Amino acid sequence: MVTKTRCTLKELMIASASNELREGEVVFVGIGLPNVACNLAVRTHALNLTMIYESGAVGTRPERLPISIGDPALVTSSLSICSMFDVFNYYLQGGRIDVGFLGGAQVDRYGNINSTVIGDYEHPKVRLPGSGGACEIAVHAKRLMIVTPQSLRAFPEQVDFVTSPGFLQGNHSRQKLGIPGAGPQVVITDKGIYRPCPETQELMLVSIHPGIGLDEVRDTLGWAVRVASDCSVTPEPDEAVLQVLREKLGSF
Amino acid sequence: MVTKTRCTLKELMIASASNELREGEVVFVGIGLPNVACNLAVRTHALNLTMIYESGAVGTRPERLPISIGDPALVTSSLSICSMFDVFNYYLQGGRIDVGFLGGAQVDRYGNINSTVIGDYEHPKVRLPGSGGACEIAVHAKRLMIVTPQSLRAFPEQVDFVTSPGFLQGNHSRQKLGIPGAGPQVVITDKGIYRPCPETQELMLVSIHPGIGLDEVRDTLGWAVRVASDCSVTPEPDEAVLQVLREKLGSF
Amino acid sequence: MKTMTMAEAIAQFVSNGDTLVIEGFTHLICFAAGHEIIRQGKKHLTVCRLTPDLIYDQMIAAGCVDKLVFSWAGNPGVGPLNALRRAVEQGVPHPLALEEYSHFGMVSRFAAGAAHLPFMPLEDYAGSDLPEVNPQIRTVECPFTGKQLAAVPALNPDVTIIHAQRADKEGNTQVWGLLGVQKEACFAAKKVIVVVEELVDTATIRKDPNRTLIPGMIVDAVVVEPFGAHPSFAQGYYDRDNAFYKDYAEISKDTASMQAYLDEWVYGVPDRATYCQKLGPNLDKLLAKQQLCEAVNYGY
Amino acid sequence: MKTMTMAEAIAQFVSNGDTLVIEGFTHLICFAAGHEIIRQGKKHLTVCRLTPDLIYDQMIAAGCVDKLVFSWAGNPGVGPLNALRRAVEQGVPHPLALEEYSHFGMVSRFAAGAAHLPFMPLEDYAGSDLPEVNPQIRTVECPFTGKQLAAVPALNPDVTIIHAQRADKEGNTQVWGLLGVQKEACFAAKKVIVVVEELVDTATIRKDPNRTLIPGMIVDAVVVEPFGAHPSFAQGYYDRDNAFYKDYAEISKDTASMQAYLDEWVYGVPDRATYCQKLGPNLDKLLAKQQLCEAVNYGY
Repeated sequence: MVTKTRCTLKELMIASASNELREGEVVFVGIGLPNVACNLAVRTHALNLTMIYESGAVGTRPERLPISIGDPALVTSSLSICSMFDVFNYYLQGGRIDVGFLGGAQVDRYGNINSTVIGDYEHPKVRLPGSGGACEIAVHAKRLMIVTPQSLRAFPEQVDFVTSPGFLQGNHSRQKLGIPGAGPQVVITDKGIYRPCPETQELMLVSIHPGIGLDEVRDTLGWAVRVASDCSVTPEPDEAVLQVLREKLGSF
Repeated sequence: MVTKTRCTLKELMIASASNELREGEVVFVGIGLPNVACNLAVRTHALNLTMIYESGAVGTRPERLPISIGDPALVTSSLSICSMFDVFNYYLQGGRIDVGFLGGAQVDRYGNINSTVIGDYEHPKVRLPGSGGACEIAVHAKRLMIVTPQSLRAFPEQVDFVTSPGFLQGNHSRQKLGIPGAGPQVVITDKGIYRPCPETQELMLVSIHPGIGLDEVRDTLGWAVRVASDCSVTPEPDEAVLQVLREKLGSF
Repeated sequence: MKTMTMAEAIAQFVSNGDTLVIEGFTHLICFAAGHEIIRQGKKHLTVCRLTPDLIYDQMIAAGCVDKLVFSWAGNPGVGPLNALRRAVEQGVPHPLALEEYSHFGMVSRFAAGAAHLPFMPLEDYAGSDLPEVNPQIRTVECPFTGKQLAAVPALNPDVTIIHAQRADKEGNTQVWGLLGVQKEACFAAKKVIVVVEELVDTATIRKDPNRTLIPGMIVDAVVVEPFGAHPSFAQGYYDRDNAFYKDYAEISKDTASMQAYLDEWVYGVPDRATYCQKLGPNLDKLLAKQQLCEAVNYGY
Repeated sequence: MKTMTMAEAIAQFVSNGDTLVIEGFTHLICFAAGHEIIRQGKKHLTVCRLTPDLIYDQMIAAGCVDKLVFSWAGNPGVGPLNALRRAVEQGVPHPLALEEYSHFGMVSRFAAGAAHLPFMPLEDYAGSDLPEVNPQIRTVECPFTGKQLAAVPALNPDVTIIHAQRADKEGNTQVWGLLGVQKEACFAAKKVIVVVEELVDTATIRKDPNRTLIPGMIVDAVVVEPFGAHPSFAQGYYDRDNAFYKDYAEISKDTASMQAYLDEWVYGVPDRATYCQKLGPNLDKLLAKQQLCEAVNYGY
């Protein structure tokens, strides 16, 4: 099954992530694809999205796509610049963030994220950058979005190390621990889109990208994924959205 | 014994308090006579005194004597304005304050201060303003100075309520509680000057103001005060100091 | 757009029985909001503030307040708050419950509230009698050193009202000069009303984002009320009316004189604009001289 | 007067075995200080920072560092820190101990250190494996609600070094743009070195006291070092050298290429001024455009 699409899979990931953001929400923006998705959303359907970067830029409208999380272009267009003490204490822990946005080297069946090590912690096969703000974003954001390319290595049944809690072992184990945020509500990969099952919190395939076959989805996931009964094909972005993405934010 | 003095007792209190401040120190300035004493010190012998007001003015050099602890004249000449969160956490609790400066409705034999109630707490004879920053200044300033007019009512053997800890019951009881600051090192009244006995921490008369008799001191103190063997007469301020006080800071 | 009149903001966001904060440490105390609360006859409020001063005293005299949470209650440099004393000592106009901390304790309570922590540790109160009369001052053991520290509970008001120099219509609020504990008091609150001297374009805010103390995203109402802090002051706008603070000892000396003041200056005026007209030239004398800071470069 | 050269400041205030912090979150990272530490051959340092980046990577490659305390170690948007990985995975040039938190944990550690509290509570780490590999992440029970919270210990470095836009000769330091965790890292430290783009009169500082992030009273040395943050940036002075960050993947790819870089750009220059001359026109391209904020009135 190969379908001719108007956009690349990366563009589809970005546009799908952007679509998840609702007008007026407060989003904690991570670098990479989340950064692009948020900057697309404020230029298309969510003009009043409040973007917060962990560097302390609040309500920013950068004229260029920020290259790093602490780009000077974030500053000159912000409504407020605050210290990182304030970002983590008053915005994030304070319960002011609607949406957190993370990637990660590994994401598992229950949406737990690993950005610390591949292999054993003391003798890692690969030493990754570590949590940064990911652990607390996963704990506190009212809902969490995960955007990351899919592969067997990146989507094991269980992550080697839980840097940032998803639904832990599922079956409301996250909720039982009293973690404030609702956890990952959507996982967007280059194959499809996943959402947690309301009962077990296991990630279920709810949308498959045009041109991707179910075998390809299954071959790049470390567990036997459930497919939602209403699983559909991911809609491609409108021409207008694509145009904004390509002209204002770059090639992906 | 009546001696003709060049200055009023209030001026003598102010000048004596000013003398206790050393060049280069960091002083947490309270309103009232401490405010005048600090503003005199920076205009005479302690040009590099860092004055901090609990309102957040750091290193200020007000051109007029501040009328309140949050006078706008404090702002326009400050090296830094910080939040009260910073004042209490990073400056005071952070151990950055050399000298704290307090008054109080009652001061007792061991330098404990009451600014909360006269009489019983639940059914007070007089309801006073309360601690403000006094309790934590008494806890954290490396050394504490107390400046307050002396009377039997104001200097009981034991305060009705300990708002701000001095030496508690003496005999190193303060030190045993692990309170960081060294406690009141000097008490300046309109009768004389007191310092704690190194063994018992009871306040001892170390200096008596010109024109004040020992009977007057004893009649206005709630306990039988010890007089230091080297108790002297408080020196009057130099003419130059008096001139600065009167011309720049007002009549007292 | 969150702009509205003071009457609308108080009617919409302040309810009988609320826990209310009007913060401001000497600087930027919103008397205009307190007067409107009195005019609207709000009742059974728990009012919290480090330094309840003249405006809380008036609210107590007017019968709005059931409980006061504070750390220093007085008319700074002048004397006691007379209505507060009448309420505490004689139960006039009705009894007033007190819950008291020190400044550091109150700051820590707001900081805990802002950070959504249930408590904040602090090194304080050792040897003081305050914990004996306030069971909300407790201790906590450090899990690293075993050291006993004081602990105070979070304070999360229903409404916080602050006064500021300027904001845009979404409530992005800039303040300079003394900052007090306003940021923490706003982040701790369920609802925030910002009262400003001037409404400015969002572009002005974005030109100097380091001056923004309160982000619009936590603000519910913006009230434009010039001289809304009088007799308190607004750096760059007007000085403190120190004469009024002194006169207040006489104004508040008994219930009759207090009532006369409220009748003339609060109930007798419909809003702050009328209050200002009534003050007339007395207000002009307080106007700030110009003392501009230098601009800094935000370019890259 | 606390002004001195970078060589003097590092020689006087940084000792072998120290716990050292060079803070800066993307903005205002003091590469000049890190290079001087390498030149002076400091050893056995414990270096702490939220985001150890290229300068800590170079210090690790040069053998200055025994232990790293951090929350995110990488070359942002580019890839891993290669010298760090060689040290951790292969023990080259020697083994490196790691102690890791999340950003919030590190921020809280600095805040506790600044406030002279032994610990700070935070709501974090529930469900995460981080506490299992770091015994310094513990729990504390709220004395009001019984709730279990995470707790991290205070971090009090021997020395903190920050870069800033400007200071006076006593170290009163003003910063605008991104502020990171510099204030807390400075107040937490026993000694503070401030490195600035420009030395200004104290009168300039007093004109806008709300911009002062670090008061001179906690500063031990002021080093005037234009472009001292390159390839990081200084808002209002120069942009980030993003090309260098990308090139660094290649520069640091093996010990030989890394050594060649250090030989040429660190050991091969006596100071930052020579480094800047050597960069020449590449530096000019980064110069900031002018985008001034508006002045505000501080008068009364």
